[in-house]
Amino acid sequence: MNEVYEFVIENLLGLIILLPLLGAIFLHFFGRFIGEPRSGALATLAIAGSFGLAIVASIPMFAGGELAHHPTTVMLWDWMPSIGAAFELRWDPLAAFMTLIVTGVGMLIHIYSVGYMHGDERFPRFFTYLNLFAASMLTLVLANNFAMLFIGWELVGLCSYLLISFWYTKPSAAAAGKKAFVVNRIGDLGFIVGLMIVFTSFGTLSMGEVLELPGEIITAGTATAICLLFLVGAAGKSAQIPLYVWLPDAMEGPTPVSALIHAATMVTAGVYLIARTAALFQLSGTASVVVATVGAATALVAATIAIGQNDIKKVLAYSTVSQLGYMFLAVGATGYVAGLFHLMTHAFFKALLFLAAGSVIHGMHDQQDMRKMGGLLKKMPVTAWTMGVGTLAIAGLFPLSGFWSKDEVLASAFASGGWFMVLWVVGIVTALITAFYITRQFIMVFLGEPRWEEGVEPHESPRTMTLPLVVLAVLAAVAGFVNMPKINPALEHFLEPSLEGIQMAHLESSALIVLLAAVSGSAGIIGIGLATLVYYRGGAFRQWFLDRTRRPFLAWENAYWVDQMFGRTIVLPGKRAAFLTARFDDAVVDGSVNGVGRLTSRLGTALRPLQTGFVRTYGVTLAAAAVGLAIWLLSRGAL
Amino acid sequence: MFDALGASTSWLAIAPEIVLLLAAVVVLAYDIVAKPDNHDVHAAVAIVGIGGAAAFTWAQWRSDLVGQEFFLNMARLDGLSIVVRFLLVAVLGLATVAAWPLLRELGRRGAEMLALMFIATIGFSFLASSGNLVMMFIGLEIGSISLYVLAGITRERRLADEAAMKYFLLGSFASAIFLYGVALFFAGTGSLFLVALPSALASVVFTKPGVILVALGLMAAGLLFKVTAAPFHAWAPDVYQGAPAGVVGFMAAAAKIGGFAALARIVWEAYGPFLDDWQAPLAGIAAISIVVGTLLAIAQSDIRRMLAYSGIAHAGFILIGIATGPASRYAVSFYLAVYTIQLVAAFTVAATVSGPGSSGSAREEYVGLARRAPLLAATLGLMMLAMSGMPVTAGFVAKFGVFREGWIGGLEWLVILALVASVAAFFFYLRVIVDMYFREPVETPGTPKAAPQAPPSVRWMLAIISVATIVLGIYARPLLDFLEASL
Amino acid sequence: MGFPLLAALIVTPIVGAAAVAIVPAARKELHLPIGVAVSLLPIALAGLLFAEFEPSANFQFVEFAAWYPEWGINWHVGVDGIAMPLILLTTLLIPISLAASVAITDRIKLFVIMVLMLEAGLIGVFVSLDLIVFFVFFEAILIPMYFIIGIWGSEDRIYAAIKFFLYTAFGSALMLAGIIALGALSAEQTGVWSFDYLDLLDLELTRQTQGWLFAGFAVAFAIKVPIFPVHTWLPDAHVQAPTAGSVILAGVMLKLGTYGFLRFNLPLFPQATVDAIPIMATLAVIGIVYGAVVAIVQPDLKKLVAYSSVSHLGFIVLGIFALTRAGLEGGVIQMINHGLTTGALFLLVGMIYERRHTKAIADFGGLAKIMPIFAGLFLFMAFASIGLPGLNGFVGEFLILIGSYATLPVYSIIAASGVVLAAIYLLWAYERVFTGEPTKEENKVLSDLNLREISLFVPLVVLIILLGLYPNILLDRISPSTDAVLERVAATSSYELPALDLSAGGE
Amino acid sequence: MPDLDPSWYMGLAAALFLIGAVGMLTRRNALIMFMSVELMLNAVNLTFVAAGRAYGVLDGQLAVFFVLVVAAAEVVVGLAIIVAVFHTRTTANVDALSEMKG
Amino acid sequence: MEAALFVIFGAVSLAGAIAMVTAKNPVYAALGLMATLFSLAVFYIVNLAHLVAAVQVIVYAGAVMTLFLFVIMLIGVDRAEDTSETLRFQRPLVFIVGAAAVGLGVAAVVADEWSWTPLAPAGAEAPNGTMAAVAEQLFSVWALPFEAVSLLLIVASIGAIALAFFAPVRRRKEKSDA
Repeated sequence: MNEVYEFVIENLLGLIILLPLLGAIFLHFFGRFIGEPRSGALATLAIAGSFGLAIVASIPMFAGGELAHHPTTVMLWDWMPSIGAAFELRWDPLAAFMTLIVTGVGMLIHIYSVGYMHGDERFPRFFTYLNLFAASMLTLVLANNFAMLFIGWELVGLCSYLLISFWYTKPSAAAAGKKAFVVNRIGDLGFIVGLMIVFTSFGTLSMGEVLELPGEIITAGTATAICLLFLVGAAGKSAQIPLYVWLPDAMEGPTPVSALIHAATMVTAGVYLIARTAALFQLSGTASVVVATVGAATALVAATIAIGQNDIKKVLAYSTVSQLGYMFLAVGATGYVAGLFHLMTHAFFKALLFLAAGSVIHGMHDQQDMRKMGGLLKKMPVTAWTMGVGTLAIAGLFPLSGFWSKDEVLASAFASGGWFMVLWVVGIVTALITAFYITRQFIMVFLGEPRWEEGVEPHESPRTMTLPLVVLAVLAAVAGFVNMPKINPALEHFLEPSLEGIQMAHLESSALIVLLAAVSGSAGIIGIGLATLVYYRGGAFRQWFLDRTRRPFLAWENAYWVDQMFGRTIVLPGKRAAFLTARFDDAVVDGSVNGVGRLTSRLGTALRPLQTGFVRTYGVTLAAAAVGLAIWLLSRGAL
Repeated sequence: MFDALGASTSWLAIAPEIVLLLAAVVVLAYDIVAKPDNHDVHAAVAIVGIGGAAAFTWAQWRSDLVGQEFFLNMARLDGLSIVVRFLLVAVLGLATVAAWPLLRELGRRGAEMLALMFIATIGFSFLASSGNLVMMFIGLEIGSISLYVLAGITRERRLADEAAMKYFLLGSFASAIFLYGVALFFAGTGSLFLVALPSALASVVFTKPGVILVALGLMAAGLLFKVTAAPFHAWAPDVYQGAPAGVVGFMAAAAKIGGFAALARIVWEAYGPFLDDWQAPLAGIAAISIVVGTLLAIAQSDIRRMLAYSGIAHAGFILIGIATGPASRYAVSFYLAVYTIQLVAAFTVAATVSGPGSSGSAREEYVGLARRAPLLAATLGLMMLAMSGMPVTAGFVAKFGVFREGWIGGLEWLVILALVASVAAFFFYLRVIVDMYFREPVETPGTPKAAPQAPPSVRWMLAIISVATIVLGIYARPLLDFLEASL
Repeated sequence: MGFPLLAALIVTPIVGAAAVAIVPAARKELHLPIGVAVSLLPIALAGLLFAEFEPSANFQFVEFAAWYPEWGINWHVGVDGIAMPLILLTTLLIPISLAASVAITDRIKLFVIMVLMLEAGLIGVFVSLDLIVFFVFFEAILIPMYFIIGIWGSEDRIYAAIKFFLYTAFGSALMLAGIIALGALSAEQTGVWSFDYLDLLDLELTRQTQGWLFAGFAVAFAIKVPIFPVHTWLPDAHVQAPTAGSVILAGVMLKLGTYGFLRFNLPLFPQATVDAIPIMATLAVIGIVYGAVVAIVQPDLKKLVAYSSVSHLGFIVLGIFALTRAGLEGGVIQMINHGLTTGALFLLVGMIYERRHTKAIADFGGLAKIMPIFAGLFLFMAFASIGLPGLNGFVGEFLILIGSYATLPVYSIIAASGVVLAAIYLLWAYERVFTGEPTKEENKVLSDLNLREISLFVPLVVLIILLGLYPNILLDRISPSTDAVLERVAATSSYELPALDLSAGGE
Repeated sequence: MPDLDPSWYMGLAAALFLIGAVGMLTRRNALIMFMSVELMLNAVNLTFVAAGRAYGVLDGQLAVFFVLVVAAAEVVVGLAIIVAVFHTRTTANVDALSEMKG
Repeated sequence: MEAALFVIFGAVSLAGAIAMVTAKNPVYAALGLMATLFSLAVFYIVNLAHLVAAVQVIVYAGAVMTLFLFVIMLIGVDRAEDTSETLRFQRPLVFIVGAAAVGLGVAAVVADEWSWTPLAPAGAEAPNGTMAAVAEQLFSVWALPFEAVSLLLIVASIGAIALAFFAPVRRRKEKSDA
């Protein structure tokens, strides 16, 4: 049996990427001809194939044998030999872990999209992009070379761009897509500079070589520089402060896109990158602190903003930003397993929440404003119940998946001590807020009196959409059990080979573990309760609460005016500077060139009067020249 | 009557001149006696005369007399004289073709024009090939006086008269200055032969060569006037503009050939030992010519004036070679050959577009010429590119040659100046192409511009010059070989 | 000496031009097809060149014939890994730009002849191993381009044509002075004049002499590239030129500058090159950022692409003067990449201009709905230009950035910001032109690309992806030559190779 | 032997040449300008003769002989041009001949 | 003796020259020139150039000056004219150039660059320019120039005919000629 696995790993690994890629290529050229349901089915089939292959290839990883402990690398072909860039794949538990999430969640979202995108005139094109995205994301996680990883890194950005502005006739969608790409590029700038240093220090971009024993090659300072630059890249992709601004706007895209790209997979690439390069981050305590701090800050800020949002998807978007902050907090606090664990559970419950929200939007005829919803529980029971599971999971209610992973994140922060204790407090507060805003959302959507606009007839979504909801709900509920501290640290064991030699934050005391779990768990319960009091119960407390929080609410509703601030301090001056530069180019740079030309021409014109037309003037010049010549000669020869 | 000269007599040494003279006289006599209505006989005589002159020049080149002096050094049969004679005869031949429409327009006066062209050629040939300063002066005057008359041959035109008068007054003034230089040379050396100076240097130690150098200055001034070097140039734009279009190309070309050949002979041969003294002044004049010619050409709106100023700049380019010394004789003669023939072609186009007897060729006449007369436009465009020194035309090889010599000769600054000026020169050369190709004529209603018609002979001539310009640009070997074998 | 392949490459287009010239002017419909057909022959020859090319630093397909031997000028041509890809690019872009010129009806015959002459000249530049031969081609190509811009350009074509010509001619004048000086130095040191590249490599030049000569050559090439601040002819020429002119100009002619640096400045004046690094790198980086910033606010699509060229060419210059293996390789391959993508972008702008007779961004909007194929191609090319990994643009940029960090860390970091700016100006332009609902009535009736137009892009798209994923097909052939240049610079100047390249060079 | 140093004649000739040149440049009557040129040629002739005597050669006199012929020919053509100009403009004032300039 | 002649006729020639340059009436100018020409003939004789002196009187002072006077009468400029300068800067410029020329001569003399006598062959016999002596030279050494100047006469006659003899030809094209 092992031979089969080996064969798959060594020969068919590329196929995992290739299948969706071929799907994308085929659909790009022929999607129009095979029509709506079939193109969706084909795309789903392609990613299902990848999923299947990934499962087969993962079996030895679960088994934890020789194959798991020695990452298999597959050299496909040389790319840029002089900088050690090549197409090489790497299969180890971490890669398997990511691949499974990407293909698994991706497959579910493909299925969901068949229903969601029903009737869209560019239905096949949508699946082209989805498949392309899957291929790109798989390239990212399977790469054993930073250059190849960067291909995936950028291509997922491209797909994000294409999918956000899928409905390009909407100017806001087009603008959002561009914004996402540009902000991501700013992050990539950091990543590229990081890679420059990596190559200059290591002489290669191959991960295997770089991550082998980096401590022997580079100093801590260099490591800090590389890690901080990687952080910039990761912050761009994973929407961390200050580069998170693109993610809320990205909600302009179709909801499955938000679920797949902007919740479950792409945005976690930053976390993956940091986990993957843990060997480097380990060399730099500073970088880890910065990562964790950025993560914690992002978590808190985004969570508060989420409270103030009325758009069903914006809430989830800020929630995603916030949860990604958690993951950063975890990996910053060297809780890599915790971070990845949360990455997984978040993929499940956030995808679930997004898809459910999509289902709501679908049923409400593209209504996204929660103030115009309410009382949908009856009309869309499956959606409501599944979303309920997601809500409780993200709120961290025991024993749903969110509880376990969030607890681990906080535990690793706590375990790191020092400054991380502060971050731990922030994390707890954020947990409370998270529970609050997500409960608020559930109540506004499903409970209370219907506030629908006229003519809206909410209805439950079709089977293709609800099926993934159910599956994800189950996963969101039970995924936490794969990594219960002390009891069943399966994930930790699974990932262990990939994180060999990495010092990780760890709590030894069982009592402490339980205590911390209780603290974080109760924070979630308090948040839920508070939200229920305010939004479900209503009455005097609601009024009291809302009066007290009016001003912060304004700030939250407007996302602390960060977009406006960026607009005023960067975009607008930037534009103005560009205009000025263009004018400078025209007036000064070009002007001086034209000036030289004009001057020459003017000089010619200025000399014309010397040619007076009078023969006697000519005679004088002739005589003067002759005398001058004679004087010159005489002076050279004699005087 | 040449008995007294003994072995120094060689009819071959002056055979081309004799043939040309005979042709001129025959044309005149026939015209007076037969009073013909057409010019067929003129053409036949011209062909025979030019062909004979060319044939005799060739015979000179092939003969074993090369390098010798005849008529007691009054006529020399060295490489320079043969090359110049070839060039003059070629220019005369091409210019005669070009001048034929003018000749028809002039009617009976055409015979005089033809004879004057022939005699002018003889004069410049003497100027270039004599070892005696008085003989050179005579040659200079034969050529110049013929040109004065040619400038005013369309004497009913005010501008032609103006041109002739200006040319004449300034020309004789310059001749007088040249002659005074000759006199001072005589006063300084006691001889009128060029070789006197080097031989005097060999026998007597010149401690105070002042008078000799002043003589050089005055003689050079007279010749620089002929070749339109600034600041001796002032006559050229007015004369080129005013003189009849059909013959102005010849006037410009012949004077430049003769003038440069004589200048080269004087400074290299007689004043060779004084190179340190005259190099800087000549280089200075070259620089002034290049700058003045280029700048003023930019400001012109008349093509012929533009060509005049560009000719001033070209004189500067050639002077780079002259100033370098005799080593640059191939480069200089190549440049001279290429440039003067281009000049003839360019003026031929001007004569066709503006009319053979016209004075002035405004740029506006050339707008959209590429549509009306593609061949003329292509020829003029090519000549502009060649004059600008564009590679793949003979102009580039020519320029490269003198620049190279200048660089070797230590005139790096001058070469760089010339290179920069050639860039500025692109501006006015290219403007002609702009007019002909890029701009569309503003049609005044009712009077569409007629397409200028050139007779087949002229078209062939232009085609041959164009092809030669490109062929020499790609492979100048034959001409260079000829020059190297001759000089 | 076997079949003179390089001479054949140069002569074929000229013969083709003659063939077109023979066709009577009245048969207007024949000229362009014949021109396209003729221009396919050089592709075949270039294919042969590619197939027979051996990946080594030596010059291959060398032809030598006496021309003006006593002046040291000879017909000496040959290609190495630097020139070969550029020849391929040239032969590829010419038929494409010809085939894209169906809109030209006025004097089409002259047009075809000019384009074919241009092709001959461009190939000539890349194969010349004699400096005078090089100069002849370098200068001669100005003429056809001058005509192409001047006759078939848009409103301000005359201004643009003259500016283009004078600007470039100014540079080449100084270069000619440098060339003559080199010949004279050769005469001084060896006793014979020689303009032969290989001979001149053996000259012993003092640091000061190198400096002067470097400056002379550099001005010529800098204008051609163009490097800030001598770039302003480029937007004018591009905007005014007809599509074919823009494509060839951006696709090939700009590369003459960077090619010149690589071929002449570095090997001939190594010490001066090293001394000039701060200046050149500074100008390159300024060009990268400045070109991109100015591109952002251009109201005209063509001008935008033109300024993007300034930015992209800055990368190439930076890569060259980084003096590392990756930098030089990246520079060369980026020349090809830029030729493909920017050429394609100009083609696209030309196609929309033919339909709508405007290039102003403000005149468009929502075109993606009306012309989806066009929009898709534009986006593809835009991303190739932005440097999306997987497409060709990335390979060059990445090599350059990574390669230049070792020697020019600060410069390369600033240059990297060009990556962001490129995304801004191209995607913003895309947003304004293609997204949203089409509002203008004139735009609603536009037709999408037809099969002929699409087919022009097929080779470009294929190459863009191929070079993006498997650049080795060229890099294998480029790197021996660039390594040789690098080693020469290191061996003959005070420059010390970064440790990285020392070890890598030994592979 | 003459008892006067030839340089006296030279000096006189130079003066005459200069006067001729000044006349050329200051008078605007074409005829007088023309006479000035003749004066200049004659000054040259005097130089030739004086220098020839100083060296004891006849060449100077021969040169004068030729210059005389040249001057005569020049006079004929020059006067013809003056007449032709007078024909179209009825003036011998050369300052009137300034239509072409620049 | 010679010095006296030089002073007298030198003064005459200068006076004639200056008269020519300054005379308001062209006829007086011609007469002034004639005086100079005669004075020069005297110098020629003093310098042993007998034949030249004769030719000077016959050809120059006689034929050429007659021609001048004829044209003066022909075109009717035989009256006083305005000699004030109309061109700006012309006279100052002429003065400067003239001064420079004088300066050149003075400088040459002062620097002892104006002396050629040391170069004369020792004991050179002063040549006597009789007709025979000149003729011998003319038809031997100077034979070719002698033939060549005949061309000048042809040119002169053609020129005179071309410019002043024929009736104007009818213009084919009325081009902008004014």
